[in-house]
Amino acid sequence: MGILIDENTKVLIQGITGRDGSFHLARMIEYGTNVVGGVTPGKGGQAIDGVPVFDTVEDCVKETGANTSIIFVAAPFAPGAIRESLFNDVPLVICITEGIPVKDMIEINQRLREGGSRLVGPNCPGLVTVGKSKVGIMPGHIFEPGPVGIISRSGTLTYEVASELSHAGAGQTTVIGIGGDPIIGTTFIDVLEMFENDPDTKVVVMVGEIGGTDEERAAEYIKTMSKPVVAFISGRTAPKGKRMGHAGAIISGGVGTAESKIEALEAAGAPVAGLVSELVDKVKERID
Amino acid sequence: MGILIDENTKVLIQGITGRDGSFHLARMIEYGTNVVGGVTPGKGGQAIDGVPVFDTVEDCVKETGANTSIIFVAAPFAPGAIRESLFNDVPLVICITEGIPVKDMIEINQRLREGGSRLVGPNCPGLVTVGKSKVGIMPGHIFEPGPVGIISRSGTLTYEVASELSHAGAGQTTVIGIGGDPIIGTTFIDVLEMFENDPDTKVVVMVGEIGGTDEERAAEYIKTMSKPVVAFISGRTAPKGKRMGHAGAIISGGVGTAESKIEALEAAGAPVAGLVSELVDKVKERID
Amino acid sequence: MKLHEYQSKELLGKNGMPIMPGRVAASAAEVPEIVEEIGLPVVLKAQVHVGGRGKAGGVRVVGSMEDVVPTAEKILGLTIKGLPVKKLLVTRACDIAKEFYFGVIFDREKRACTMILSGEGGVDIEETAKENPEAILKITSDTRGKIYDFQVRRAAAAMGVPRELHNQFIKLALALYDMFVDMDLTLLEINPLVVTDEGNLVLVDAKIITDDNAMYRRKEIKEFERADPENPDEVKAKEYGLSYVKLDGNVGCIVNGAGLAMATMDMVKHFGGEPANFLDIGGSSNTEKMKQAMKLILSDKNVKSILINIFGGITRCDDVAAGFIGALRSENIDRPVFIRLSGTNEEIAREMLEKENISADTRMEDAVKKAVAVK
Amino acid sequence: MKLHEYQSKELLGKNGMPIMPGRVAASAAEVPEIVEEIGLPVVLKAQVHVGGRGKAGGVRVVGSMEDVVPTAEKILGLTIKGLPVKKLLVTRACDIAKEFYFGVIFDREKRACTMILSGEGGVDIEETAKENPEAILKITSDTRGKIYDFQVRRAAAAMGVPRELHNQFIKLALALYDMFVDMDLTLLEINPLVVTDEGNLVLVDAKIITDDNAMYRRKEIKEFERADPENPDEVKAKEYGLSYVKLDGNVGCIVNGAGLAMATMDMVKHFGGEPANFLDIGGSSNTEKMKQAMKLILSDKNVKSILINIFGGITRCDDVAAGFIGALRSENIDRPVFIRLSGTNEEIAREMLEKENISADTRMEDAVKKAVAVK
Repeated sequence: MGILIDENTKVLIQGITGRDGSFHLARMIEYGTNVVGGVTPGKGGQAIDGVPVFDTVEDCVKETGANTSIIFVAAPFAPGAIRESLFNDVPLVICITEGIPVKDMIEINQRLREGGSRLVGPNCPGLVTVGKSKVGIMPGHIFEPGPVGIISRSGTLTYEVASELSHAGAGQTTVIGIGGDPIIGTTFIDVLEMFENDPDTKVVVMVGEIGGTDEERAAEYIKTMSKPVVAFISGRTAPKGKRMGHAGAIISGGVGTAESKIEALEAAGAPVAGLVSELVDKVKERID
Repeated sequence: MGILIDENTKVLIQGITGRDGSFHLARMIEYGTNVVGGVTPGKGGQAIDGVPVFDTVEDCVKETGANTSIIFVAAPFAPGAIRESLFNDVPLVICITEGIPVKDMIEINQRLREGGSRLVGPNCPGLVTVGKSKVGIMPGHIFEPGPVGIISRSGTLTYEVASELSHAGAGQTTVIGIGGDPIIGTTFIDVLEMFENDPDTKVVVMVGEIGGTDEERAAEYIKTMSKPVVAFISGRTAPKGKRMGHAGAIISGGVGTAESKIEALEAAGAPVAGLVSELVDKVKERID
Repeated sequence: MKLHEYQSKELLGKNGMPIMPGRVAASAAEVPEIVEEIGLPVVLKAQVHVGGRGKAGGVRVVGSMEDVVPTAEKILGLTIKGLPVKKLLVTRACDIAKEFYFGVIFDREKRACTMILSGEGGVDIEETAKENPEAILKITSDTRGKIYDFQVRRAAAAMGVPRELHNQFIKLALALYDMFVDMDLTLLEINPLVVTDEGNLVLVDAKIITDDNAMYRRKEIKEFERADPENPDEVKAKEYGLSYVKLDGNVGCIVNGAGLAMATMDMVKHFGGEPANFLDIGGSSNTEKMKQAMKLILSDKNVKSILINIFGGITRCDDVAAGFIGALRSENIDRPVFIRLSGTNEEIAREMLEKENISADTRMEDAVKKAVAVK
Repeated sequence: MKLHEYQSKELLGKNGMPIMPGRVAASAAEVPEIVEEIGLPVVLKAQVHVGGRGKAGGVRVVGSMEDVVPTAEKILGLTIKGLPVKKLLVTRACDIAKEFYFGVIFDREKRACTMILSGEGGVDIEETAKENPEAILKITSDTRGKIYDFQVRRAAAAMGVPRELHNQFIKLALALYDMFVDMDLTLLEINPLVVTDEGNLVLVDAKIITDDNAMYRRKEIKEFERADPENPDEVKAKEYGLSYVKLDGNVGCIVNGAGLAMATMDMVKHFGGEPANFLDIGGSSNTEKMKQAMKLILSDKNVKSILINIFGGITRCDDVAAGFIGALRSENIDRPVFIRLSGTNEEIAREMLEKENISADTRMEDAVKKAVAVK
């Protein structure tokens, strides 16, 4: 099982002819992902690693039946690439690109509420359902099959966590990085719910960080879950961020610190680890 | 009964302090309409004919419980006035103002699809549920109570028809002018359905004119109705309108003429009169 | 409001769209100077608001300087479908490798804007639409009023825009679309949009219709109308808030409301008359409007009788009466007038008219029959 | 990016907002000329990115010419909360009849923009928010990203804007909101926004923070940062795509990814060390980035050991290795470096490093412990 992607996932890559797009095309194929096509406007008709390139998402979807899109397009053009996938009702869109302005994401968030597609990211590493499909930039060799579902706001810290869990014999169902930007398409709660409903996932690992209140909100949901959740919060020792004027204080009212997140999660029954090794121990306890 | 408005309708007038707003406030009160408040930005706190004036629709609705708004605001500001009523979820909004640009109405039409309010108009005479409430600019004395529901795209032609029907002893339930603009909030079909469901309405009169295809679409609905519909189409002898380039021909493909409307309506079982006197005869036949 | 081709191109040029250099001329004598400026060969195009200019000899390519004045004179001497040619657009000719059709229109059925594209540009586009509809591509704006680059990209490929011009074409199509929206147009038609031998996109003919209701915020376009009206009487009427269309009959009609105005014309015809015009004085009348309406009708020498048909709603009968009485004082009303008044403030109006010994009917049919009876 | 007050006001002025005339000065000697230009009385304001300038003596009103230079010298001699005052904004003083608070902020929770207004303007606004929350009005943009005049009109009445200024206030608030959106700001704060004795609205203090991600399309704002950076090292780092925050410790950290970088700092602390910085080289590395990161860390004299912690995903380990080897050649690396490499192209990277006789750990904890051990 696992969540969101599996062996039936047909992937199209937006920005397939770019440096990152073409590199990770090869890595995804290597992992066994079913990459069926790619899109680079103006380069339709080519093929790259045997994968056909199209001018538009519509052409690609019509020709290949792609049902998942991954975006490697540079930040100024990434909002347009997301819009194109949403416009064509691609059910799952994963945006790797970092550096998309908040203004664009406010608008895209609105489109997501109106339409039926799911966006993961932006500024995320994508996801892998171990042994079945990898749609993202994670190094494939660090994952092992097993009963742990991982959700993370971070990229490389996710690899760190997955890798250490694999070393310790605690393999994974699906590992997903939801991205660290202020506005993201898929939140902790969305994924927690999917893991709660996934029969193969026995323990959930949630990797958060300081800023925003998504962890605090997730804690509310965790209270209702039947499966154990173990959390990790990075940035405990980070210096306080830059103040957003008086307005920031008026709006946020002091939430979003490491302390507030840890408190909320522990109150919800999810222990919070300070080191990855500690996290691994807690997960192992809950598997056994 | 009747449709859309009755003795429980609480009316607020947007543009109450203007020439037309204040004039028709008096005419509506005269008719017995329950006008509870008015809005003119910057003039809140006054009273006019005993009706309190507010700065915003929100203030007015909160204070008075108004559930219907009628707009007498000049065309450049009318779209803003409609938006304000929609934003505040006023269930029924009647826009008398003529001359609103198409661009504004495209946007407002989209808002109507998203929200729960109904707009009648713009560029319409409003409506009257005979003997109960008049929310509009129609001369009140021409209506008589009776079993005929009237829907019209026209303003003064509606008065002509209602007045002649009253003279002939064929009184009305509700008379509504939906407006003649290319984009209107409430269409023939919407109103036909309401009359079909109104127990007091026995015969429906539909007054159309050349241009657009609303009459043709209404004909499709009329086929499914249990009540008799008698139609009138003005502009049979009008010279052909100005061509909208090749694009107009490509988009419309020849519908919208008097002939196409008459043909569609007669095929749907609704006789089409050429003179008002003829219309009156056909209605009388169907009442008896 | 319909713009002349030369006005449409001026607007397109100001908005950075690719048009050939050129200027308008009102006499053959002005043309050589323009040709000096823009260079040969040139195209001389009659500026009249009708189709089929080319077939009527109103569009000619001139390759040598000596042919310029004679050709210009020839075109300025034409009358095309009843319209005398008063102006001439002189524009640099461009070679044409391929022709496309491009249009944006306010799409009443969809309550949106629709872009229409075809690889089969040129005069026969309507024929193509009927016989080969799949050669016509349509893109309708979405719930946000937008059309997207990826939509135009697909169309560009389907309609055969050369691949190396795709990006240029998309940029141009979206810029034209933005202009359509920003300028409150209801039609923007480029036919043909051409690819030149050098691989550039050029807008060769252009038709623009504007949204009259938006002219209060489009002063720059309103200026065009003032400068060179399609029909001076109609434009003047519009300035007073009157909606006027001249026709060939002899019963002058002044009515409030378009629906009632049309029904009045239908009734005039029914009783054997011929309306001289459509004239809607609109809602929220004032006395000045009515006076101007009378002036307009009186200036039409075909008019034998005048029919005033008013059913007051937002229009108040007393305003109409006051306007009519004003006209009575200032104008020479030399033809019989038949008035019908009903509705808002009818009683006040009747009193006012009675003082002037004018009677008014209550029912429309009565007044119409009287007006038609005048021969 | 946070703009200085004088930059914020320049931007506001360019956008037609009502600010008092004024200019920035870097020395007391420049001030008299500015005062001549704008007239007395003036306010001299220290340009430092901290709150509490007023209490620290960084804001002074000067009413006579002879006091101008001495006061300017006094302010330019201050250090406020550790920051030396290098620049001074000289601005015409304005009388104040009433003070308001006005802000627009990107509201992360609502995924929208929120306008914040209060009749209780001035320094104690946060206090007001806590103790008298109903004095703070919030308007959040709707699904179209819009805020409407009628919303601001209600707020204006509620916060006590004089009635005759309502229209002026609404226009200003919506213009500021539009500027916030158009210029890709994440904070625009006016505190106070004042009504003068003559009944004009003036923006007296202004704070602007921009969306760094949007600076590619906001060149005019990017210029401000170049001209007068808050922290030159951080700005330089940003130019190379590095995210750098200087701290007080002695373990220099180079990490890819913000989460991993924070976890690395947490671990450094856990094992008894103190991080000298936060440095995220970001995704999609290139060799130049790594070289610049090394340069930046080496320039910090507090650094005793350097910890490079890379888990390759979109960042490829071989790019990092190549960058490090490049730095090895061009820089004088005089402090011990501990490298941890895992992930994408790890094997290639290890081979490259081995050729230079450099070993790299596989696990983060090992490298962190070694770096912390250096004293």
